Amino acid sequence: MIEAASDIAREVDYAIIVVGGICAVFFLGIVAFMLLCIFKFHHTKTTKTKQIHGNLFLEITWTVIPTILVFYMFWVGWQGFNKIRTVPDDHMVIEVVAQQWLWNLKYPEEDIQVVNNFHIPAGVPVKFKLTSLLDDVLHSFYIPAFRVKEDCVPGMNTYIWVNADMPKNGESETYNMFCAEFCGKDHAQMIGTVTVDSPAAYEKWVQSVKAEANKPVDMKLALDATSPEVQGRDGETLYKTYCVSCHGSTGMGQAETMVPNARDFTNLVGWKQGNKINNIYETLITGVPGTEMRGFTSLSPWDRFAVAHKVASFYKGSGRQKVSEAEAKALEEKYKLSAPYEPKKTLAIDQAMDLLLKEKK
Amino acid sequence: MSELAAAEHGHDHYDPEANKLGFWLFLFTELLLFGTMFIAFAMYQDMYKIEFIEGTHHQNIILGTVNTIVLLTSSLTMALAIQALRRGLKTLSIAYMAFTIVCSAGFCVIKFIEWSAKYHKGIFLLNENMDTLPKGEQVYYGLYFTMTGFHAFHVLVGALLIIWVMVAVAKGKVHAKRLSFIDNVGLFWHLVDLVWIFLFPLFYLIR
Amino acid sequence: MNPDSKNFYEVARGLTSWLFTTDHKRIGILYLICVMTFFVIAALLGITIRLELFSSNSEAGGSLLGGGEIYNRILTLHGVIMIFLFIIPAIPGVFGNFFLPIMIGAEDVSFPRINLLSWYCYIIGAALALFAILSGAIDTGWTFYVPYSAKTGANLILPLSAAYMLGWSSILTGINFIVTVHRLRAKEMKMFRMPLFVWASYATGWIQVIATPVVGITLILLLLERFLGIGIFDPTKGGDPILYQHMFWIYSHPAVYVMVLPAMGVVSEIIPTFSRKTIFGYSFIAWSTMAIAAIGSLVWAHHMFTSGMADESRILFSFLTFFVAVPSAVKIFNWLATMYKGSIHLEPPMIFGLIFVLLFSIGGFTGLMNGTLSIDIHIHDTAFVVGHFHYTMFGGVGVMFFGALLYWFPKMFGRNYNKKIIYLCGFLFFVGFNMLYGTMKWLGIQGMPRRYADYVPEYEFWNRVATVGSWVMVGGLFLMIFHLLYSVFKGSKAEDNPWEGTTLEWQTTSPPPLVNFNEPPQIPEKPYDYPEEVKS
Amino acid sequence: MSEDKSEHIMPVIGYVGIWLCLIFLTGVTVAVSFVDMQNLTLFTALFVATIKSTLVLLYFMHLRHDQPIIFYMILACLGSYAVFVILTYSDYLYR
Repeated sequence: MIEAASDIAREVDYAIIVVGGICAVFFLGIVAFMLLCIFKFHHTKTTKTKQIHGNLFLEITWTVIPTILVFYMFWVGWQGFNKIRTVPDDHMVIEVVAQQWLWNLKYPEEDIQVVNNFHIPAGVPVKFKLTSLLDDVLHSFYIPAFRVKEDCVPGMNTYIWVNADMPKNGESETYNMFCAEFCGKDHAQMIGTVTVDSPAAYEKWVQSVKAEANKPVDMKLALDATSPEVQGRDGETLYKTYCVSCHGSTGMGQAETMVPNARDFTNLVGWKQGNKINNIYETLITGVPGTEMRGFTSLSPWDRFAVAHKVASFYKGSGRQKVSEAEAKALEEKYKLSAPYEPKKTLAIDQAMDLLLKEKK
Repeated sequence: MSELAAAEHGHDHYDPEANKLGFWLFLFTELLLFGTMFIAFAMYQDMYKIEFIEGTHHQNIILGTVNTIVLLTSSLTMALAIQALRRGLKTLSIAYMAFTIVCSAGFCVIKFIEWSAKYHKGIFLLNENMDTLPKGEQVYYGLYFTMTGFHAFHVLVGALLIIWVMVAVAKGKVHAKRLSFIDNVGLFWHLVDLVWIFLFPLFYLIR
Repeated sequence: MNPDSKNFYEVARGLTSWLFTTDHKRIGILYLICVMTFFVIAALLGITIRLELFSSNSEAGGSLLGGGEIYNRILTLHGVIMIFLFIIPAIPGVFGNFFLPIMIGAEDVSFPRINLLSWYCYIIGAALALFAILSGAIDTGWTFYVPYSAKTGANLILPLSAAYMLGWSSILTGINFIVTVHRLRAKEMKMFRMPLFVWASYATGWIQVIATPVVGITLILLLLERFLGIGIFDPTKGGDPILYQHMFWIYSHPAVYVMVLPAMGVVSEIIPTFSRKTIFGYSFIAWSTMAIAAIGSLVWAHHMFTSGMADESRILFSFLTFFVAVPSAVKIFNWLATMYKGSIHLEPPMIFGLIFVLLFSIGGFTGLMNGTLSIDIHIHDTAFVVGHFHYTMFGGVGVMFFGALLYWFPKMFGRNYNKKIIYLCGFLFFVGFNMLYGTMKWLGIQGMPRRYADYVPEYEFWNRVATVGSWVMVGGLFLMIFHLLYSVFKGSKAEDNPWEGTTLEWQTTSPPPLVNFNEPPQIPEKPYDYPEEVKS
Repeated sequence: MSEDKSEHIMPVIGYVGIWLCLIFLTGVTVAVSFVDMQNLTLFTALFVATIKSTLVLLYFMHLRHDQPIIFYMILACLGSYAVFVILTYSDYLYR
């Protein structure tokens, strides 16, 4: 059995052992009786038969006993289920918005957003509020180590919760997280990791994510693909997380990945929202209305620039126009890129969803 | 039994009870086909009570009522056509059926008027105007067009079947001793009526 | 036996005599040819899936199909073909058609021409499905869940209309069976003298009639959603994706009983025959058949325990689900009791009957684990469910399809097969099957999600075991299919009653004449009437 | 097999009577719909529709004079349908 990393996981394992145990006993009984009959009453041993048409007492017995046992199994499952569905009051919340094919995780209390790989503190009940983008498809949030799973349904809110054990090494421990509901081409790649941290390690992680996400942007450096600030962000990996499933590893889009209408980055013709770095930057926020291209709001500004440069790098010619001063200024002002960090109010999950959709329209 | 010369069609003997039983089983599938759509209607009605009432207010209740009466009348004449044939009155039976077909045509015309009125108001499938309506109302109209569309399709099929029976009666293939065909078409027509009996209040009267 | 009586193959020859036949036996044979063909196709697709999963993509050359796109299409085709073109029509279409009328002493079904029509519906559905394969196939999984199925770029109209036509084929067969049982029983054949296979087919007929239209209209609504945007399943317009799941499973859960009940019926024939002993608790088995049909229609939402459905509803459906286990358990106990104090002949059909009892019990027991709410939250949508499903559907229905074929083979074709080869095939099948699907269950408990084209490296070892198992299993099956095909033409001539069966089909010649019986059959007081002293 | 029983033939006046009942009930249900009854609206509409459909089933579709088996079959069919509705509703009621 895989590692059980919470009380609920152990509860589920217990149920598996109880139900599986009862079943195993019955199954062995069936096999034993069958073998007994085969050997004892084989036609080479006996040609005398006893024509028994039935026995009411036996019939009732073996109707009633299984009935009682399945009631018991139901009860075991129900008890476990109640624990799985009852969230303790003093929980923290993580909002999960699934989309093809990645997980956006938002920590309203900490005011941070991450994608796919996330951390939770040990010993604190964490409630995951789940949904998919309104015009996306079904996904299912599944962490085997905690034995919990629930579908992310567009237009609906569902939840699960976990209370993770303290990591064995006292610091942090990482488990797999999967999408369990079939969601299309990269269903099998829609996986992430959950890292259970000790409180200190968790605090450290939150601070590092915050620092990353809120680093003020210097437009000059951001627009220069060769600047160390852009180079330092791993554009290659970010591209793999966000873009590769539709646009392909060579940026050829439709030609490479069978996703209809996916943009080919290797030529400059026909970009609906412009092909300059600032245009790409904005498209990464807003998506392209009427297409499968979505906005990726959980990217930090610097990371977004790194992705934009990576996308631009697929075109090898020299036809791409430079971003003018005025355009750079406009972008900076529109998204307040150079402003220092201020904690912002967080949106409720359904508001955020509606906003995301509105942005798309 | 051992007469082999009787080729395969030799098995085919007339068994009205079997025909009736078989046709009823077929009607069950029709009932459940509409029934499933009624399940969808019921669940969405529960989710979007206000929007559904709003949708109802846009229906033309007079046309709906007239249509109900037309369909009920056609049901009556169909039943009378069968009763007439059972008594051996062939011409009367055909006349009743002709009237039934007129009624079904009337029903379709009225339905068409209703749909085109909606179409001109911009309430129709694939119409961009639909996207501006509240969520529940879009579902209401989606269900309205689907369910009444399916029902109208059944009316058309029923009318064609009645024409077929009329021809068979005229040719003498269906007569007082061999009623299965007309009986079953009658059952089908009443089923179409039955479905409308529920469609009408759900789409027009829950205000 | 009347020497100049021709069997039903000989009364007419030529392609048209088959394509326009209304003889239930010939229609049964037509079905047999079709379902076998599609079984082989779908089994090959299944092998392809296993090959892709032989190694994790993180290794060099790990991906055979180049990622999810093609894998998903193959996975969907495997499901659609196996479900709609093989398992659902297999036993009712082939053996129900062939033997139901004979077993109740009738000349044919009530509506022979509609019976032929049902085969044509099947053929049209099959043609549409094949056409869908050629036009690129769909990638939604056989459940066609919205909103993905309403959004995917693949061409959905062909497979959906295929499923719709196959639904009609199934309904027409069901109607025919119900009416035939009610109207065409021979005079002394009372309801409670009918062989249990007839009972099973009757119950199946009811599920087909009541449940199939639900999925029919659901698929039509899905098509309308795609092409006319009616919004019933579209969340952006206020639709509810979970309603689709309800409507889909209202049919598709009872559909597993459409598949499994006839298989249970066949086991109820085979076990008494090869134990030379009357069935234990005839009426309990008959009633449990009807009970499964009835209760089986109430439990569909156990496919949706993690779908976001209301918690109360999950508890209710879990509770109801456990009740299906009881009549199934009653059947298994009755079969075992039938073997007790018999005189058991381990002929190939009996071996397959026992394999059924073993594999189906495992399937049923793991079904209990799926039904247990807390466990299901963990194992839902994992390889465990795939394993469970294949234990019941393949280990149950598939095995019994072949069991029925072995049992009635001499009657249908008038030929014998080589028993030793079949024993070997049975052994290979059993070993490979458990290696494949038993391993899948283990993987599921470890948390490997289903429908994954790739997996994290932890799961590699057991996936390899499963893939090797698939080779062993399919090797055994294909050997059997080829041998049976060979035996149809080259096997030695069969006797009229090689197994000393007591049901009516064994009273006629092998193969039967066109009108099924040359002399009126003797209807026994009890369907499985054996003397206390039997031949060795 | 074909035992053609001499079936009951209902007189024309009977059919017309049923038809009048149906028209009357249609009038009633339309009239009632203008009265504001809150939650009862749906219930009355369905109640009247049920009466109407029962009349159609029993008389136009001859259930009253047919073999009882068809009647039981319809009950089985409607029963399973009712179960489908109730169990599906159990989800929507609590969600």
